Amino acid sequence: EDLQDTSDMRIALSNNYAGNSWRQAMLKSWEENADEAVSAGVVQEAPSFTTAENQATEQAQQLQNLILQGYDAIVIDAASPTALNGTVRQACEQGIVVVSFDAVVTEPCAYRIEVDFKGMGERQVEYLADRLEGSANLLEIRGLSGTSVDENIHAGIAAGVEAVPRFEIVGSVHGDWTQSVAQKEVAGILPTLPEVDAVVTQGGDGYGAAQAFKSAGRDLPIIIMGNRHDELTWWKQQKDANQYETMSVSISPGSSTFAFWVAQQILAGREVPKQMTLPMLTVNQDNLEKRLEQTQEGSVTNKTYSKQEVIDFIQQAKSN
Amino acid sequence: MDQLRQKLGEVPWVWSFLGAAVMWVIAVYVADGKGAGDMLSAAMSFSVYFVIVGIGQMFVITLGPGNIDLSIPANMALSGALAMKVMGGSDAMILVGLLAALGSGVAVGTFNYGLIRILRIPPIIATLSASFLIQSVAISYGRGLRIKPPEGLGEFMSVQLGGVPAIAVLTVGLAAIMAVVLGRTPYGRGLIAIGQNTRAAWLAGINVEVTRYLAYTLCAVFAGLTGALLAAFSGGASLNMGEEYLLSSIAVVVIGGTSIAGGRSNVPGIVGAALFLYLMVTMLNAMGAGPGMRSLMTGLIIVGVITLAGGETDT
Amino acid sequence: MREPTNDVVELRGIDKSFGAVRALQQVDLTVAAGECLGLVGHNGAGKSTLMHVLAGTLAPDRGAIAIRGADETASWAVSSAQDRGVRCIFQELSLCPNLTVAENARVAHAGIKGWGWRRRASRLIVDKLDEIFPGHGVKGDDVVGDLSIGQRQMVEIARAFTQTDEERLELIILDEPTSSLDAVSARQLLDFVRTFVDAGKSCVLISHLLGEILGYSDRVAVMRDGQVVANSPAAEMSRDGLVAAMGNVAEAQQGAAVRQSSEHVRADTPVAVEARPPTQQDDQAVTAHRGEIIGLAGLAGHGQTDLLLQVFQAGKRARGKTKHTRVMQSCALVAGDRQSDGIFPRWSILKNISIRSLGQLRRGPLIRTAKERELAESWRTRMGIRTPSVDNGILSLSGGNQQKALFARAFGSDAEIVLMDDPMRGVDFGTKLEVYDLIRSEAGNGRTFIWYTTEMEELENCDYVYVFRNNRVVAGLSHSELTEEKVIHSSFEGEG
Amino acid sequence: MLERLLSPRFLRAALPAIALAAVLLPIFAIQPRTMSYFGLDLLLNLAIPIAFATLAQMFILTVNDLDLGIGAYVSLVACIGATLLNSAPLLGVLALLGCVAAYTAMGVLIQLRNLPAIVVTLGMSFVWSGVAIMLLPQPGGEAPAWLQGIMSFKPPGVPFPIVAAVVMGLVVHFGLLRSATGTILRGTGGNARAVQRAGWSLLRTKATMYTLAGLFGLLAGLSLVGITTSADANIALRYTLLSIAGVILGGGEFVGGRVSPIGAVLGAITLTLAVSFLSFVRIPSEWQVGSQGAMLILVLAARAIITRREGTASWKTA
Ligand SMILES: Nc1ncnc2c1ncn2[C@@H]1O[C@H](COP(=O)(O)OP(=O)(O)OP(=O)(O)O)[C@@H](O)[C@H]1O
Ligand SMILES: Nc1ncnc2c1ncn2[C@@H]1O[C@H](COP(=O)(O)OP(=O)(O)OP(=O)(O)O)[C@@H](O)[C@H]1O
Ligand SMILES: [Mg+2]
Ligand SMILES: [Mg+2]
Repeated sequence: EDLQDTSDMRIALSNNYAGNSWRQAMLKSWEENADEAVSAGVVQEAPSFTTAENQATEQAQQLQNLILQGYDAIVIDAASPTALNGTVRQACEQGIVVVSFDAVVTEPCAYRIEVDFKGMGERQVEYLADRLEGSANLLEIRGLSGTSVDENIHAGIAAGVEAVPRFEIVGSVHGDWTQSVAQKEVAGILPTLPEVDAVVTQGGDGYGAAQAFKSAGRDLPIIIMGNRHDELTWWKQQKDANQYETMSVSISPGSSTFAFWVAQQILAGREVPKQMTLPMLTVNQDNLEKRLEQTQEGSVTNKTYSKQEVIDFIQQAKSN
Repeated sequence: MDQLRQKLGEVPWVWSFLGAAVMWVIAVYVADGKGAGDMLSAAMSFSVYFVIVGIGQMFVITLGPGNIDLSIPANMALSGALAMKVMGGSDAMILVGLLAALGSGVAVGTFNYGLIRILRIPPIIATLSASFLIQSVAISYGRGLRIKPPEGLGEFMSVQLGGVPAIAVLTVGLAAIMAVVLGRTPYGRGLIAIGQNTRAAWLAGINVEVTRYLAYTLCAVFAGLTGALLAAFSGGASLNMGEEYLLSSIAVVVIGGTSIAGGRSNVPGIVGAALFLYLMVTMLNAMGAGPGMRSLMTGLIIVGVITLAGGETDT
Repeated sequence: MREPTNDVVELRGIDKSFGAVRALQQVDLTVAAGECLGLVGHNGAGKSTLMHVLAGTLAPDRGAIAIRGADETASWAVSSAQDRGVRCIFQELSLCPNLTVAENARVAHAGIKGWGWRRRASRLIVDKLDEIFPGHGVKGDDVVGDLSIGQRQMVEIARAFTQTDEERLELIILDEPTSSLDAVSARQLLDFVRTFVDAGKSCVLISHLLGEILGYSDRVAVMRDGQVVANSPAAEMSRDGLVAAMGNVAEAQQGAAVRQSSEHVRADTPVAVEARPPTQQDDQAVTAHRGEIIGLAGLAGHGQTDLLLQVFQAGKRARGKTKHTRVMQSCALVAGDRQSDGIFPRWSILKNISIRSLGQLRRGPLIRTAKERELAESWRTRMGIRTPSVDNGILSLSGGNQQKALFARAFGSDAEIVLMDDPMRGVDFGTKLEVYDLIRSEAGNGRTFIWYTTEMEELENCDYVYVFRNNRVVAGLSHSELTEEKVIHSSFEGEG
Repeated sequence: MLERLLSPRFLRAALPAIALAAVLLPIFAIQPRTMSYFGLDLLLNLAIPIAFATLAQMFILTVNDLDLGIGAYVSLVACIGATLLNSAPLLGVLALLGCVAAYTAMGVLIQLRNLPAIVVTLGMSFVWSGVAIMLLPQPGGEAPAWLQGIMSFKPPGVPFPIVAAVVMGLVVHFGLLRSATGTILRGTGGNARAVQRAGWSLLRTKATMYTLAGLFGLLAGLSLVGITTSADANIALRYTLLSIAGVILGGGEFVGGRVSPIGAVLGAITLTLAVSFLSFVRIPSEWQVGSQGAMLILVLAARAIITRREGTASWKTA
């Protein structure tokens, strides 16, 4: 059904970081999917490339090498939305299809599979507004400073709190998206804070925050969870023990498979919108058990996409 | 005044404790007197890891210019994963798991030293390259999966005796032992001598290479231990849990008064510096400083403290 | 020798203290044009400190400095000293080891710059080297760090004597310039100093070799405990007079320094060290029997230090063996190049002394600090190290006293074999005699010494002497065969 | 002649070039397209900012200090380049001058108070990062068109990165290694006291070296943002370690004022290539990071052979 045969085409994944479970799951999803696609003769090959250090400069270098190797399409999880633009443009000029996902690039010639990070922040506050009555104190755990994802989620949270005047953010720390750091920072600021009613996070920091509250001997606030297995497990334990209620929002590492199929479809001649927004992966009180079951121990909740799903998604996006 | 300076010059570590105390007072003031004690116990329980890693790094730094171990973060990730996997969540395996972490430390240290000695690669680059390899081993071994620590160990890590974390007490004990090793054993003396003048040390009969080997291994073993403990404390090992220790391990050593030029070391200073760095972040967080401001202030405070503490007494 | 006519420099009432140590007390000193002033004194007498004041590198606590009669006290600093033509060759190395010989010349002479400065600098310094030390073997683009200590000393000396067109040169201070030179180069230097002075310039010469002082200076000043205690024309001074003025206890032994022959030792005692230079072609080797004092002679840089290192390295091995070397007992080494081979600059005197003995000072894993102090204190007294406290930093010691601490390190250890790498550099006359005695009595107790020296009179202390040339042993002389002519003859003509 | 070519001293001087060849030739072999003008341009243009940063680090190492803040500083400059310099050029230029002045001040402070440079620069790295985050809370900005223009300049015949590398290597080589003033600067690293006793001001040398480091850090930041066209506050953090490694790989040493500008430039290029070399070969993803380490080790292992030979040679003259 593809307009063009892509069986002799090559797609590369350019990745800038492999140092956490989300990226590991993302790479694994890519590889499994690529292996299948290659053995089914959909593409010739689809290797992934990871740089040793999480830096835009190094990824730019890597991209330039991929250009030199003549890949037909390059899928990017970018270290910076803008710092790769120069190189991405060079790729486009060479006729290479560039698809960015997760952390997208702003260069107009590239396709963007976005996640609504700002919405993710707003969503958390909306959920809390439903749950909490009266005025409430919020603690915000932010990510790595100077990055766009951090700024966007933060902006969403700030906008959300603006809209709900009875909420106040009483403290804010940077957890660097690393659980041990989040735990350390939260433990440090807690003694200086009044009662905290809820913790808004960027995903992955929930368990660390919970630990910090526990060792400080504080009452557990509503902590918005991320997608890690240990966060969900902890939540489940609390739920079973004392009906603890919260929610989890996250991005699926399987978005790499989505990006793969988008790239393949473009190569196959399908018209694809330059920009698409993937839905957030949410876990709530009801589907917690099911989600937990599907998640490999120690990994993160995931959803991978099949070719057909992606085609449907594209159709829908086009018709909107 | 000069005399006071000289006295303080003999105990350069007081500056880091002084700095820590000032940060604490300001933080308590900003928080309207709330949580003074809790802040200290949090500082103690989190400083532990910086202290242990810092002591190891200090042994390496003492060897003289150019000696720095950059493989600490990867090493922590690997040994943390190894320990958690070996323990497999069972209390009975805690000791075995810790031993595995130490063993992986020994292996990493030996590898680092091998690169430095056999391939003559300058330590900074050798340990940097090693860290990439170790990280790959950690990835392929742990697959980025997070394994929970045994209940018992996790609980032990947060046991407190009247607000003082038990692990902090143990760490102070370890620091005291290492201070004695450095100051009162032939090994420590040899290490410091090498830092001042390797050739003279060799000619004074010191086994230069054995000493260096032990320093790198000790550093790696301490990093390995920290990896296991931190994984236990934070509910599991993760690939990136060591990242912040790259620069911090150097920072606690030099802020603690150890001479980067080698030949002068200071164990108590590391404890003070770890507390100082932690309480400084607490203070800035309590003040509600934004990320940029916080970073800026951190830098200015570090430079300010080191300027006040004065420089090296000799060159 | 002529009478001083007019004074180039005049120091009046100079005081300088380092903490509790009064290094200089009310020192007066003048140097006239066309005069070579010899300056002697025991280790730590204050000679180097006084010269630092004169060169502008140390500010005195009190006192006045006048140049050609004009008072310069207020503005005296390195740059004004240079402007007035006062230059100093310091006791410690003042070359940059990472730079070439020519570049080091540039560092000392601000005037060498602009296009072609390298060529000019190189020519300037090499010409001067040729003039002072014919056959020096140094090239302008040699990196200083690669030179032997003797060559470095030559470069430093030549550099101080070079003069660009716009520079003034009135007075040169030589602080123990010959301590790292072999006898031949030392003689070359001293001869050059005479021509320099005879041309109307001035010079201050510091040395512990009284023969050099008496033979080459016009006037001699003697320092003792920070004061000038004697100052008169060299012609009126005798060796004994100098020794007496310096206040040396050992003066009585002077002249009795010749050692009793002890050739019997060779036959009766087991071999302690056997070492063959790797490039040796015949089967000649350096052999030391237990209790012997073996001398290594020859010109500087002909393989003596390498042989000591070779022995030392073998001694570190568990089995005491390497390809060309056999060492039966443990070794300690007394470094001669104390800056690069000896001292630990950040440590106290105490720790510098005890480092070689930590093993024997141990109880369990810990060093017994009381024992350690005992060791250091006892050797401070035995070596006469001049310091208020062994807890002071090693750099607070004068050069000669640092050297004594290195002796203390080796002698205080349990090593059975002591290797000495021209170890008397900068040690004063009286102490030397004491150390000779000490070495002899230790040898009597069964210690073995291998002693590289550039001074003929020290060889007199040895039971057996090996002469080196081109990294090979070219002659072995027993005590009874030893004469200066034989040593010099072998040093120069041993083989191509 | 052959003997001279094989002498340890020559080999050591040639080592950076050998290392570079060891990385470059396999790349050429695997992917012949890289040998073209276009290929070399792509392969090497990101080495320009790294080479500048490496030279900046080299100035600091020359006087026996270590700069742990150069990466953050380059990031800050890039942020200024992508914001102020574009929106308010005058202010931007002033800010950049201020950055260099801050480096000078840092050198003065370190010298006057005799502070350990490593702590001061580490502390300052937080300052640079802080200002950069305040300036550019999230990635973005746009480098001025003229800057982008310079960095995408296509000179006839030889790709721009090669021209730039040659020029900067030679300029610094002549400035630091051959000039009369450079001699004093290096001498300070070799024996500061000797230089001082010869009447030179150590304060001035330190200030000069730090100013030069600030200046080259500035060039690194601007050239980087010229290539990437926009910046973020963390964009060059890894330059800190990379620059140290580059200097060392280029034959520099941590103490003693022994440095080689040309070596440093070659070292920087080699490291850049060593990192990207691996995207030309197929390696399982979990071992990709590790193989970069293995690459570095291989490149540096050549030293072992040469220094070992030299070790036996210097034994004689010791
Ligand atoms: N001749 C020498 N002069 C100065 N330093 C030396 C010399 N030879 C070796 N070294 C230094 O000492 C180190 C060897 O240290 P070590 O004390 O282990 O030597 P060793 O015991 O003689 O050798 P090994 O035990 O390997 O046979 C070398 O790396 C070098 O840095
Ligand atoms: N920087 C210093 N700090 C403390 N004491 C010092 C310092 N420099 C010199 N002294 C002391 O001043 C005294 C004079 O030292 P000086 O170096 O002038 O002796 P000297 O006559 O040159 O001896 P030598 O013959 O051994 O070279 C000594 O007691 C020495 O310990
Ligand atoms: Mg050994
Ligand atoms: Mg002296």
